[in-house]
Amino acid sequence: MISLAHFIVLGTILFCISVAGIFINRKNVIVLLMSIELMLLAVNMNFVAFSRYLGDPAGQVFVFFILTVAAAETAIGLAILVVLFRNRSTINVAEIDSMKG
Amino acid sequence: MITPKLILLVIALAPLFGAIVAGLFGRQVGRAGAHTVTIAGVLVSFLLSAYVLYQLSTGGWGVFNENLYTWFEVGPLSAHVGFLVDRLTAVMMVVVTSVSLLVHIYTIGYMHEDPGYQRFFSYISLFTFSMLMLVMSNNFMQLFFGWEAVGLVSYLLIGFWFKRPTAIFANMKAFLVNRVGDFGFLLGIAAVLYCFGSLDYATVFRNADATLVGKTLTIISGHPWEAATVIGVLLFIGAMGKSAQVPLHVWLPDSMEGPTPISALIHAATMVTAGIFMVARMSPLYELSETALSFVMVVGATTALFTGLIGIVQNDVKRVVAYSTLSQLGYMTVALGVSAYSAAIFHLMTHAFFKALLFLGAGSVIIAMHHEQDMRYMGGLKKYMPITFITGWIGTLALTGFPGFSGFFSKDAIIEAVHESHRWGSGYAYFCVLIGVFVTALYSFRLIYLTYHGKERFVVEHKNHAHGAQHDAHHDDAHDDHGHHEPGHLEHAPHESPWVVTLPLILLAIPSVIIGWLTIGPMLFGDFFAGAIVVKGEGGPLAELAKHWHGPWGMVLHGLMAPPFWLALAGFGVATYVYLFNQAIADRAAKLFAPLYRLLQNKYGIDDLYFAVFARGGLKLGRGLWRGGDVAVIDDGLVNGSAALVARIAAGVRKVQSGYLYHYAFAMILGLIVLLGGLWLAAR
Amino acid sequence: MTQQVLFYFFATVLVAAALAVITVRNSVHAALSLVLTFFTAAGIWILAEAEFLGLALIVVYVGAVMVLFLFVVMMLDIKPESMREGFIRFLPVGVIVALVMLAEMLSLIGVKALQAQALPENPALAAGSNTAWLGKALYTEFLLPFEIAALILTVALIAAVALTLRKRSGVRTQKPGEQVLVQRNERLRVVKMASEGGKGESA
Amino acid sequence: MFANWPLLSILIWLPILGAIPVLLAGDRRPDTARLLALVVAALTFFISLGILSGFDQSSAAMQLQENHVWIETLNVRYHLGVDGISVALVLLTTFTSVLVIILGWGSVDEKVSQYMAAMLVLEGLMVGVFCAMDALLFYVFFEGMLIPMFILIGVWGGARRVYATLKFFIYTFFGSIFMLVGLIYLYFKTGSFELATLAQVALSGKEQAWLFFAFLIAFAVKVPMWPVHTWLPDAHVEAPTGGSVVLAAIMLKIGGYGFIRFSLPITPDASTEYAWVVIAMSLIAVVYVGYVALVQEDMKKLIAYSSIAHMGFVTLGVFISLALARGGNATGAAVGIQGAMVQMISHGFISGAMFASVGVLYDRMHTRMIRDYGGVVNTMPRFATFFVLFAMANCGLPGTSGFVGEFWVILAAFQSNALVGALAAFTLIIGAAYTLWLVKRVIFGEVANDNVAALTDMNARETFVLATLAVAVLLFGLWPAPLGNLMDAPIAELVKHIVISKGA
Repeated sequence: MISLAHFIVLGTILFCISVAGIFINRKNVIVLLMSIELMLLAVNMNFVAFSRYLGDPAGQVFVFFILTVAAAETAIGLAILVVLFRNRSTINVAEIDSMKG
Repeated sequence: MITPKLILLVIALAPLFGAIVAGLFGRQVGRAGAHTVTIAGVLVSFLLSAYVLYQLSTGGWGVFNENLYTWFEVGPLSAHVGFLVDRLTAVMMVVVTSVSLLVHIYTIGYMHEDPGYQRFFSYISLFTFSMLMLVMSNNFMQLFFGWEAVGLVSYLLIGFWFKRPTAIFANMKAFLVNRVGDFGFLLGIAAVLYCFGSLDYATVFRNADATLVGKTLTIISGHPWEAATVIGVLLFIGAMGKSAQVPLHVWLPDSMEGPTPISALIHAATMVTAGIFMVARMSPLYELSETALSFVMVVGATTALFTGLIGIVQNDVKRVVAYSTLSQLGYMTVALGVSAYSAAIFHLMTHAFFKALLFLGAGSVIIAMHHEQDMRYMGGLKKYMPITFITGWIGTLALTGFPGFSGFFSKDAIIEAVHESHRWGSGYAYFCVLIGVFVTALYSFRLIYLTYHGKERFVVEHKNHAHGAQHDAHHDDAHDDHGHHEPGHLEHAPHESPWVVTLPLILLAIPSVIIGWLTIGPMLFGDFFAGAIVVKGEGGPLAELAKHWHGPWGMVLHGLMAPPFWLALAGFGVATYVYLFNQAIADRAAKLFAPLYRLLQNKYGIDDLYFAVFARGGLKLGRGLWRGGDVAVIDDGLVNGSAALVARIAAGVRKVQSGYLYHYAFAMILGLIVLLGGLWLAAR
Repeated sequence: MTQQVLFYFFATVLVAAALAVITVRNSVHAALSLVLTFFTAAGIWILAEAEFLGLALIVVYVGAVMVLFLFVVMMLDIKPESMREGFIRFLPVGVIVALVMLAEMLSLIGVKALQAQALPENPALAAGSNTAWLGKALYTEFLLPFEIAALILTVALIAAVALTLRKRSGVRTQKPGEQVLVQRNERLRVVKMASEGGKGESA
Repeated sequence: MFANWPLLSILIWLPILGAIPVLLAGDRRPDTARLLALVVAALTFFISLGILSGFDQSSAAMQLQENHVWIETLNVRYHLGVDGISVALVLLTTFTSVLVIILGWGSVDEKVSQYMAAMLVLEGLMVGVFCAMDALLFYVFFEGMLIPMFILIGVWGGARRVYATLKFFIYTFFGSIFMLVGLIYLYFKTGSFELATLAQVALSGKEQAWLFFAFLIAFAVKVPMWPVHTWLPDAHVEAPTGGSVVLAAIMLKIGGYGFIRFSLPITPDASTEYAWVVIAMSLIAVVYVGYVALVQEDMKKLIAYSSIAHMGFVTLGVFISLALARGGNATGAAVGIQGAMVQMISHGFISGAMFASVGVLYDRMHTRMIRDYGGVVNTMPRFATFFVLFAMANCGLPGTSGFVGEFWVILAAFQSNALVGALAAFTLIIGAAYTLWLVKRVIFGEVANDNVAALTDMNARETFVLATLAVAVLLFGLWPAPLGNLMDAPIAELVKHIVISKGA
């Protein structure tokens, strides 16, 4: 019988994987964005679990909103990426440091 | 109607009025107007002072002590401007106004072509006003006002020929040294206020014994000093500054840079005696402290002897007289030291006349020699200037204390008094005072012989071309720089000064002789100063002298046998032999005692010491404090330093913004971990 | 019992796919493994009786976002090898950080504490299906956030377009605005000509 | 008929509003700007004389009070009032401002209207500072005053004016922040900014100590006291003549006024306990700064340092009286504060006059270096007489107002501690030293160079300014009683107040 713990553990694992993801590939912005998507997924997982176990729709509604925000965020992220690529012809993070203080 | 208050007001304000008119409206009033208005003012003041002295000495008036207006009031404590006139003040007023009147008349001759004529007259009558305010004041505040006012005027007068660098250096030096004295004087006044809570003479003197006996003041915490001594010493420091006693005497010789009339008026007769008058006036306080009085005596004795010695080696006629003034002031201070206050005042009075006479005589010689002041280029003037010569002799005889002359009575009384006194240090004082007589005789007669007797050490060139023009041109700027023609060469033979110069000499010569006879009785041994001067114990040394006092004649006869007369005679003998008959001895002696001669030549090195230590030392300290303290520590260290610090910190922090995305991501995660760690710790 | 088996199956696939996302060399493969991750996540959500969200996830996320990803990845010819250089150097650090976080979170949640809790009866059934239950909540309590979410989406849309729009030179595009403003005399010129009377040259 | 008019507000806002028409006159019509400014300043001075005549000198209470609500929520009131001390300082402000504007006619020739407007606004704000009875209102005026001064030094200044004016502004601003914190703390404790309530509120020893040091820093910078004084020489050297005169004559007094209005009444116990700190700093100011003044090459810097030394006397007088008051010697305390107050007023005249005289020389020779001068007396005799008079007043010669303040402070200082008195009296020597040396090098001696020879004596305008200041210096030197009586009542009241301990 699946208990709340299952979901939460799964959520945490996903979260840690996405953190590792951000850590590991330093240079590839796209994977970075994907890791962020993964992180959001982990968060949603928790939300769904709690909403299911507390019987409160708020959790699921919130997931709904997270999805919209995530979608918007990815759109903007990729748009930036495209513009960046168009100007710098590279998306290797190491070469993009013009924002240096 | 004429009330004493009105008379005293006129006495004080007449010279002031003259000064203002001559000073501010000099051009409008013109030269003649300037000197008439000032001389009129001083004349009125002199006549009224004489009247006041007459009234006071014949008992017509009581002691006058009244406040004119409140100067400043803080709760119960209030400072007024007011007059206290008793016999002591009256004597001083007469001395001041008479000498000032004669100097005014004398100046007409001395300064007649000087461009600053009106300015000079306004200064000397302003000086007379300040001196009168000082003498007539009835509280410490006004005394200090007069004290500094005379300092200011002496500053203005010494630096009268402001084009001469030596003059403006001398006047600054005079003012600063006076200020050092005033520093002590002000602290003395503060001590008086601390002990008595009031600045008026009346209240202070009335309960002097009650308050001061046994009272102590702690200047430096831990060792309390006797209040009376503290007040006495502090006030005397002021007197040392003003009356040029040893440590603070350096300014008087330099003040000879000023025109001769002021040397006579200020640096011989009046200002320098202010210190003596002040100590005499404070006799009720001084009598309560043995240490203060012995301090006064020792300082006076040292001044009397050692400045006299310097006088012997001086070649400038005015400097010789200046050092003689220093020495005579030493005598007066010694008299004060042995509580013979009336003897000091008496000597002050007689000295005022014959020293003014000597100075004006020297001035007349300087005019004749076209501002040549060096005695080595004079000699044999007695046939050119008979009046100046005779009055010069009278003055010198009075100065050296030749029996019968006024100097003899006053100086002898002091020497006797010192002999009688058995205060600590009176032995040393007696020694100095005695040797001083010999030294005085030596340099006085040296002065007379070098100027008037012997062969003429100057040559008169009769210029053949247009005599008149050259003469006038020569005269105009003669006063400013007197060295422009070679020393010892004169355009025309020296001639006797006009009556305006010689009349004062004669008028001064008369009191130099007779004043002694007339006033020694009442002043020293009578109760002339009863009200003003208080002497503790059995009336001090003068009371002893009074025991075997039988008239001036008795004193003259007694004087003939006393050691001072013999010493004076010895001095006279040496001077006559050396400077009249055998000039070479003087040079050989100078070479023989070369180190002593050089020591005296540069005045024991005190001037240079002061200059090096205080002047240059002060500048170095100032520069050190300014460069080190202000600029380095405060400005660059703290102010600009903190600005630079902020800039450095900013540069450091800037590196965090590296521009790499993963650095920021890493920072976020690090923050997350820290947060979780914190929660984890909190949860446990 | 089957639910448990199903859950564990889905969980393992999910974790594997997630790991693949971050480790695989080629960005396209990473994107595809992310698609797989979302699919399995949707499965789990449906298992947790949140069917609407699961399906929404597939429709919205996988459908739109992942397609966008793939579109962008393929459009930008990213040189894979330069993307990997930092991989080895930072692997250990990344793993350690992940594990530390995992340990912290798990200990925070206190896994054992929640173990025993049984599955409470699902309230969604009372309101009919999960979607109905969700819809009621959405349109009553959370109406304002809902509108705001809509607003955010439009803003994101406009922003994305504005960012990437560029005027390519040489492209003759139709400008309706200007077309409307054209005046008659700009396009039409009446020319006065004599009527045909000549000697019949025009044939 | 003036009884119910808000005289104090008029006195504050007339110059400030009067500055607007002056500004409107614009740079094309400098003469109208100058004339208008003079009219406004003269009017303000006339009104302040009216206030003096109607002022009841016997009572220590605040007169001509105006009390309106200003910020409702914070309970801040627009509360004005004057007692003896404030009237004296207000009069000094209005008097000096008239002279400064007249002086400004000659020395300022570009952007004249803005100069005059800034001067008038400065005057209004300074009068505001002296009349404010509400702590926050005082603070607003205290800070507001910096702005016109910042502009004055910044625009019409010398070569390094930007550095000087920034330093001046930040220095004072840094100091006043601490005061603001103190005031806010007091607001929380009492719920109001009224000076009267702040003076009555009971404060523990530790609170008072903190508050005392907060006020000390703010006012020490303003006075300026020894460690925080380095802004003054720079500000003076770079300021235009008028700005320099106002800075020296009035702005330094606000520090001293602040001590008397804030530190003493609000934190009497802490002030007494830490009085030795201020006394030490003042004595250092007298001796240390005196020596530093001795070696200055720039005339204005020398006079700036000398005014630091003279202001050292003010703080010495105020804090010596604390020890005396607590020691039961009320007269001594009153003498101390009275001396400090008179010293402030007289220093206003003297240093104002000294800076004006240097300004006269600067207008002709455009240099402030002493070595460029020498023998000025030969070409400018009238100026030389005034300069020597003011120099004498600067070294505290009796008969001039410079002596009165120093005399009473030294006497009071001696009563509490003889050594302090001695150190304070040291100024007699060092003060005379640097002043006379300046006079010797600049005024006396041969004509140094040809541009000194080309100097022309003062014109009517400059003579008028220096003559009025000379009369003021001599009048208060020979007869300071009216000034003393004016401030007698409030000082006695203050002495009674500081004796009672406030420690809760």
